[in-house]
Amino acid sequence: MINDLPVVDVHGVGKSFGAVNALQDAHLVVQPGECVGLVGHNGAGKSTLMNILSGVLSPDTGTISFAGEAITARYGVSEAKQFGLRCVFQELSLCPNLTVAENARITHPQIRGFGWRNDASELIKNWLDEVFPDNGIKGDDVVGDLTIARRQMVEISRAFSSLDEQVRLVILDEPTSSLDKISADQLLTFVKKFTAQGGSVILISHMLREVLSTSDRIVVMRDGTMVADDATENFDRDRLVREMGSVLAEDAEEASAETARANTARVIQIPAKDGIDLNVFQGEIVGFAGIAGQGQTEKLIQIFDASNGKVNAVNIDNAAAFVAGDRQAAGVFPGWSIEKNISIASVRMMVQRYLIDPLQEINISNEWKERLGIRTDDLSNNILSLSGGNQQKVLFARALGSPAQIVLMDDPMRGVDIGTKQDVYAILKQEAENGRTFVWYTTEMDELKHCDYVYVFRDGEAVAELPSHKVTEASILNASFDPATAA
Amino acid sequence: DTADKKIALSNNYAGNSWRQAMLTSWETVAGKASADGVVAAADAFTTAENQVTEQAAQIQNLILQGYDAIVINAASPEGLNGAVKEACDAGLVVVSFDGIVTEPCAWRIAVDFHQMGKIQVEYLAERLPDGGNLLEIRGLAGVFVDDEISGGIHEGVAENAKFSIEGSVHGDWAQDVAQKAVAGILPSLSDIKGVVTQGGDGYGASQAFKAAGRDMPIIVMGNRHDELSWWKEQKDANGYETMSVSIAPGVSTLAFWVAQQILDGKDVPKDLTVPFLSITQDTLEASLETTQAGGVANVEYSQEEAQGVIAGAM
Amino acid sequence: MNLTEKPWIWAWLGTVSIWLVIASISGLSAGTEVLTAAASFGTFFVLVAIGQMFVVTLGPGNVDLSIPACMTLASTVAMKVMNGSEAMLIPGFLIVVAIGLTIGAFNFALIILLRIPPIIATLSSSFLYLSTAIWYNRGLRVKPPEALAEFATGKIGVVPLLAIAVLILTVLMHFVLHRTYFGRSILAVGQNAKAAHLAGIPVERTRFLTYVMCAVLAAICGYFLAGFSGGAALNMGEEYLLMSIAVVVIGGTSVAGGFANLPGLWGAALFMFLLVTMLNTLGLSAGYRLILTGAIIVAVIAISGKKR
Amino acid sequence: MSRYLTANTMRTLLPALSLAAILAAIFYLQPRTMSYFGLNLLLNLAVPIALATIAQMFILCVNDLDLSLGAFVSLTACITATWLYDTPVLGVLALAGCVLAYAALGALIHLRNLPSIVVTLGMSFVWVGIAVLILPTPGGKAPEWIRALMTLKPALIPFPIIAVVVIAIVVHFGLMKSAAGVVLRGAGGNPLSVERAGWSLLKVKVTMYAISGFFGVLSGMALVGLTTSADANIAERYTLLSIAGAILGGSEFVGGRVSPIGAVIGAVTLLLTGSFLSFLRLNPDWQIGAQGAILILVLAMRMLINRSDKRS
Ligand SMILES: Nc1ncnc2c1ncn2[C@@H]1O[C@H](COP(=O)(O)OP(=O)(O)OP(=O)(O)O)[C@@H](O)[C@H]1O
Ligand SMILES: Nc1ncnc2c1ncn2[C@@H]1O[C@H](COP(=O)(O)OP(=O)(O)OP(=O)(O)O)[C@@H](O)[C@H]1O
Ligand SMILES: [Mg+2]
Ligand SMILES: [Mg+2]
Repeated sequence: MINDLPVVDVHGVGKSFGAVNALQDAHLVVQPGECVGLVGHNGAGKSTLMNILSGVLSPDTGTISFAGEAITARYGVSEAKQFGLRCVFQELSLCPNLTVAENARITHPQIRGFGWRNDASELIKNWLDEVFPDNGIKGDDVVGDLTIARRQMVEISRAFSSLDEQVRLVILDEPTSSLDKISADQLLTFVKKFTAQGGSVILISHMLREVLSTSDRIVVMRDGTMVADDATENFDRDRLVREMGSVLAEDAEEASAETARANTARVIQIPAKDGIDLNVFQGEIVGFAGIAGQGQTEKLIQIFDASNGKVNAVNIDNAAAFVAGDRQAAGVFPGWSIEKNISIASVRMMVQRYLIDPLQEINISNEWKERLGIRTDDLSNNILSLSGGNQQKVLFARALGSPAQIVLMDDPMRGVDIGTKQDVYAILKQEAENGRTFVWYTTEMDELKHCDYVYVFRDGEAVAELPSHKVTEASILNASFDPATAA
Repeated sequence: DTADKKIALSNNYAGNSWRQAMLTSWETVAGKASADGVVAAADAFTTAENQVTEQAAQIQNLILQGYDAIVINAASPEGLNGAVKEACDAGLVVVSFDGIVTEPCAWRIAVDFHQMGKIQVEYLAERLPDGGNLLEIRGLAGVFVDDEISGGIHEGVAENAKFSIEGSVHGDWAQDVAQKAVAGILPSLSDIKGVVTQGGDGYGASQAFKAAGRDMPIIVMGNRHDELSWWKEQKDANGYETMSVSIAPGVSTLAFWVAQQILDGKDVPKDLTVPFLSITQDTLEASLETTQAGGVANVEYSQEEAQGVIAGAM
Repeated sequence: MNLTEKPWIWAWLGTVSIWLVIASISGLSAGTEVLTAAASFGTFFVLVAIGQMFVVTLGPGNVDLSIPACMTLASTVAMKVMNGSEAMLIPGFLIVVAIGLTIGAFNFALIILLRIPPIIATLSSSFLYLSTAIWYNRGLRVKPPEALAEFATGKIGVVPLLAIAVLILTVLMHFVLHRTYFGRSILAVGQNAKAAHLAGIPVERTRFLTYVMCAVLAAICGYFLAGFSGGAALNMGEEYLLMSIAVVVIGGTSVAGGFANLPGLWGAALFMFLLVTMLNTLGLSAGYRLILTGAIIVAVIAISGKKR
Repeated sequence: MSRYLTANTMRTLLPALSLAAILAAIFYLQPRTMSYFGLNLLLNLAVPIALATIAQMFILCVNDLDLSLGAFVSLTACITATWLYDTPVLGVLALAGCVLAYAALGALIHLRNLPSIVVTLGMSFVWVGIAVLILPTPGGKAPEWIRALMTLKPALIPFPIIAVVVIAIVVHFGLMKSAAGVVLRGAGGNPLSVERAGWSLLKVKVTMYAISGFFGVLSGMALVGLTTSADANIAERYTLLSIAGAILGGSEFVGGRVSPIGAVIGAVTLLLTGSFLSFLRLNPDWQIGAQGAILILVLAMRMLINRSDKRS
């Protein structure tokens, strides 16, 4: 199909939520067969723009046209679908009570009649295999029972899947945030294949590496407007970060020589069951690595429960705080203000004569708002008014602001922009030097570089212990698949 | 001879003092009869919820358990007809009392609730020659007894033009609900001369009048101990006069003997009436003495008395 | 802050408009008397609704259906033990509290140990409590001690004593809800139990305390209600089953959990009393009265709803 | 074994096991119940309860709760016993009106974003009020054909058993197996996602409430077929019974997790616990309490099975 008209043409779109101007005069053009990378700091307005394109929100000003046809006031979700637009939202949106196949049926009304279940199952299986080979997901798995990574795979595959209709444009909003490296690479490979066949993709990601390697053109947003729009070859990491309004810090210095384990007190000790002993010393940043869903999160929760005296398999004496990565399910209190969401882990310490001291509450929230740069004009706003990345910062603030000396982090950088990440890395380093201990599960190679020690997980157990100078993609992959070759 | 016959009591509600007294009477009289070998068994069954459906299921279970007769205080006069019919078809004797059933195959020991409402007004007419405003406290909307008594009251008022019902509230046969409803409507009512009730609401009404600082009208009582003792106090203090009327919980024992007589092969008419139990200014002291503290004025029947009632109806 | 955004405002608006109707029908002085009556009876609603509100706030599915049985059992036992003697007032009260504690703990044990959904757990256990009350006193009405009756029905001017006491309790509970760690924990658990757990909140302890508090308040309500109406009756709590829930939700507390407010309880309790009173005053037949009751409740809620 | 005993299959299996246990206990206590006649008597009231439980389940499926169901069933029973008996056309219209009213309720709840609990609580007064107006005192008559249907005596298998099995299977296929059912359940699991896929949540809510109303009507009709007449409070307790039955059968309050087969089994189990107790012949003081105790026992059994499953 040769068609010179752009798939989508966004012209001068603006959108505000009360006092917040989420978008002002936004421009975006996507050509057929093109992958456009969209980057920008947390709260830049990326998700808002995508919500407008997919018909969830309607713009205040500006025009949008699809294949030359301007959209009307009645534009909504089903119109967007008809046009061939699909969207993978930043916050997962599958029905957890349904099976994978049934979720596929939700987006494909044509699948019905006798034997629809097989059709749906086959369809989604085919696309899962197409996008994520060897995913191990079955059509009759109930989505709620899947790990967050697998849920994300299902949702992405579902967005690309088609029966007879044409999928013209797929919007991926932070698609890799919960995926491990292997699955993320599978997805990026597929995106290239998809665009080569004439489809278009808008890829939103804070993993600049992914955007640089996959997209044909990159658009940078800052504070609700486009500040750069150029072919990918004209960008590098430095320029992207600069355009987003941050400065790229020096990469974590290559840890050179072998360093001995810290000679501070041991704060966490988990005797081995099948794998190896797991030790954490005070002031360390210890990483948990491995393929997603190998029990890293469960181990963190186990440590957390042990710190509250609930579990005995773990030796830990200090209180611990938790930074959840699955912010919808395990992090955010949706009815509360940002302030209360931050202070909840520390209010116990603010009780004076039975009552919580509101001043202390405000102070701690303000302090961490500043330190982490949470983008809001008023801490008493509801937490859901924040962009995804800013919500995640709130969860950081909650843990770092608490008096706990051990902080457990469950892939906590999901959706956090690069500028903030650097700030957080710096804060972690600083806090660690002051004696705080961090245990950090992450799916990102770059983040493991900041760890003093890394444990690689397989089947719910740590199977390899790597000091920081031995942490490489290869060594971690090795350990993930064959413990004998590691350690 | 009924020594090998088993009788069951199917009761739909146990949540007030009247029903408790009824069960106690059953236990005393029927329990003794079964201990004496007059009947083989006389078991009482109560449903947890005051529901037609639950009682219907209960009756069906009693059929399965091989009882020869079921004595019923029914949750609804019509709603149990299906189950009662099944019992009759299975060869059981069914005797209903207080809450009677209309299924023709069953015996009915009825109280003339209509009359019970009417005599209240008639009593007031004697006491208040000039008539005046009345307050009516009703029971639970949609229930047959409530409708019957209220019908009687209204008929009485229609016949005595000097009375008018100024206000009418539903007390759901619960002391606290009645008290609340009365307290709510009182301020908007002008002078109230008499309060007609359905049983057990009198004390609550008196408290509501007291709390509102109003003149105490003639409140018709319902034979509860607290009502009687309050009446006695008032009588001693200021000569307060009223009457009290209700059905005696011991009517369950009459039903028991009727069932026993039927099983014994006696000829018993399908419809029996029991008089309600009324207490007057003169019998107050005597009644108060025989009424258990916190209970209800009661009459229990012996086999001979029951035979007398039956003979009287022939 | 915009007043129309307060969740409790609608119950109060409803209360005021209904009162205006009553006052316009029966006159101002009758209107005042009705308010006094509303305060006396609303007090009991509020007392149980406070407990129910905290339970409901714990999140979907949390509700205490054993309130009526708890009221009945506690007051039955207390009245019989006190047997009208004023010397026994305090022991009687302590017994009531002890029964509340036991019932709350038992309810929670069913919920947590046997993993029974609260709605069924409390429904089932309520049968046990009612049976115990029947077994203990067979429904006989024992008179309360004179002093208790006097306190429960007492007034300062036109304001019932008990209403003042419960008003003070309401203010205290307001602080408990918004300013104490316990209150904060309830709200957190109600919004997202998993997140609350990971924020270090003792989730189960919070739920335990909440159910116990609810039962204790119900028991205390039974104690004063028996004093107010001249003794404990087996059916004295029946009305409080739906009423406690109605007052909580009409008062603007979210049934989805995590949001609660206390001013709404008073608004809703007065509203429910005045509504019935207004319809009684209008002299409508039972059928129309019931229909209007329902229609007005739905209307108040529908107005307070937010358009999607 | 664990391959087949997933959390999902356990959810359906557990209620069945509780039912089997209580049925075995009843058979043991009163062997007479094992006959055709016995089963018929034991179970015929299960039909209206099962229908009401299904009605409640549809509401639970969209994360709502219906506190007016008992009153609604009472109302439909009153209409059945009066208008449907006297003037069938008017009766049918009125019953259809009831279903429409439920659908409208669904729309109101969705459009104004209202908590279903309060709305239905209010509506329960309305239903009873209308019922009292239609039938001020208990009475009315069951239409012949309903009576005939409910007292049907098919060969071999008692009618109530056939009826509840049919109800369970029909709803199971309609809601759990059909393509349309997926959308309805999905709206309970994640309404946003269903909306983003282009479905109208309003339509879903209206559909679910209408279906619920339809089953409520069926429940009222079946009830009158058994009791032969109606009163305004006849099914008051169906509200709590239906919730308890649905939950007992494995449905949950939020998340669109429901089970029609479980709901029917739960309803039957609740009915049988009552029967079980009358066969025990307890002291009247404790008969009420025993109902609670047995409910707790049945649920506790569920938990024990659950736990042993987790261990293995
Ligand atoms: N429903 C809402 N109410 C109020 N403000 C909102 C709402 N949704 C978004 N915003 C605001 O709009 C701005 C843009 O948010 P958006 O979610 O589009 O950012 P984003 O670029 O996707 O960020 P991230 O990378 O963190 O996902 C933010 O300041 C956010 O706080
Ligand atoms: N491993 C877990 N991950 C996430 N959430 C959990 C986990 N375990 C429990 N929860 C959530 O927390 C709730 C209670 O957890 P738990 O039994 O640990 O109580 P707790 O918060 O430690 O309270 P207490 O100290 O009073 O016993 C559960 O209902 C569940 O929602
Ligand atoms: Mg975003
Ligand atoms: Mg990742």
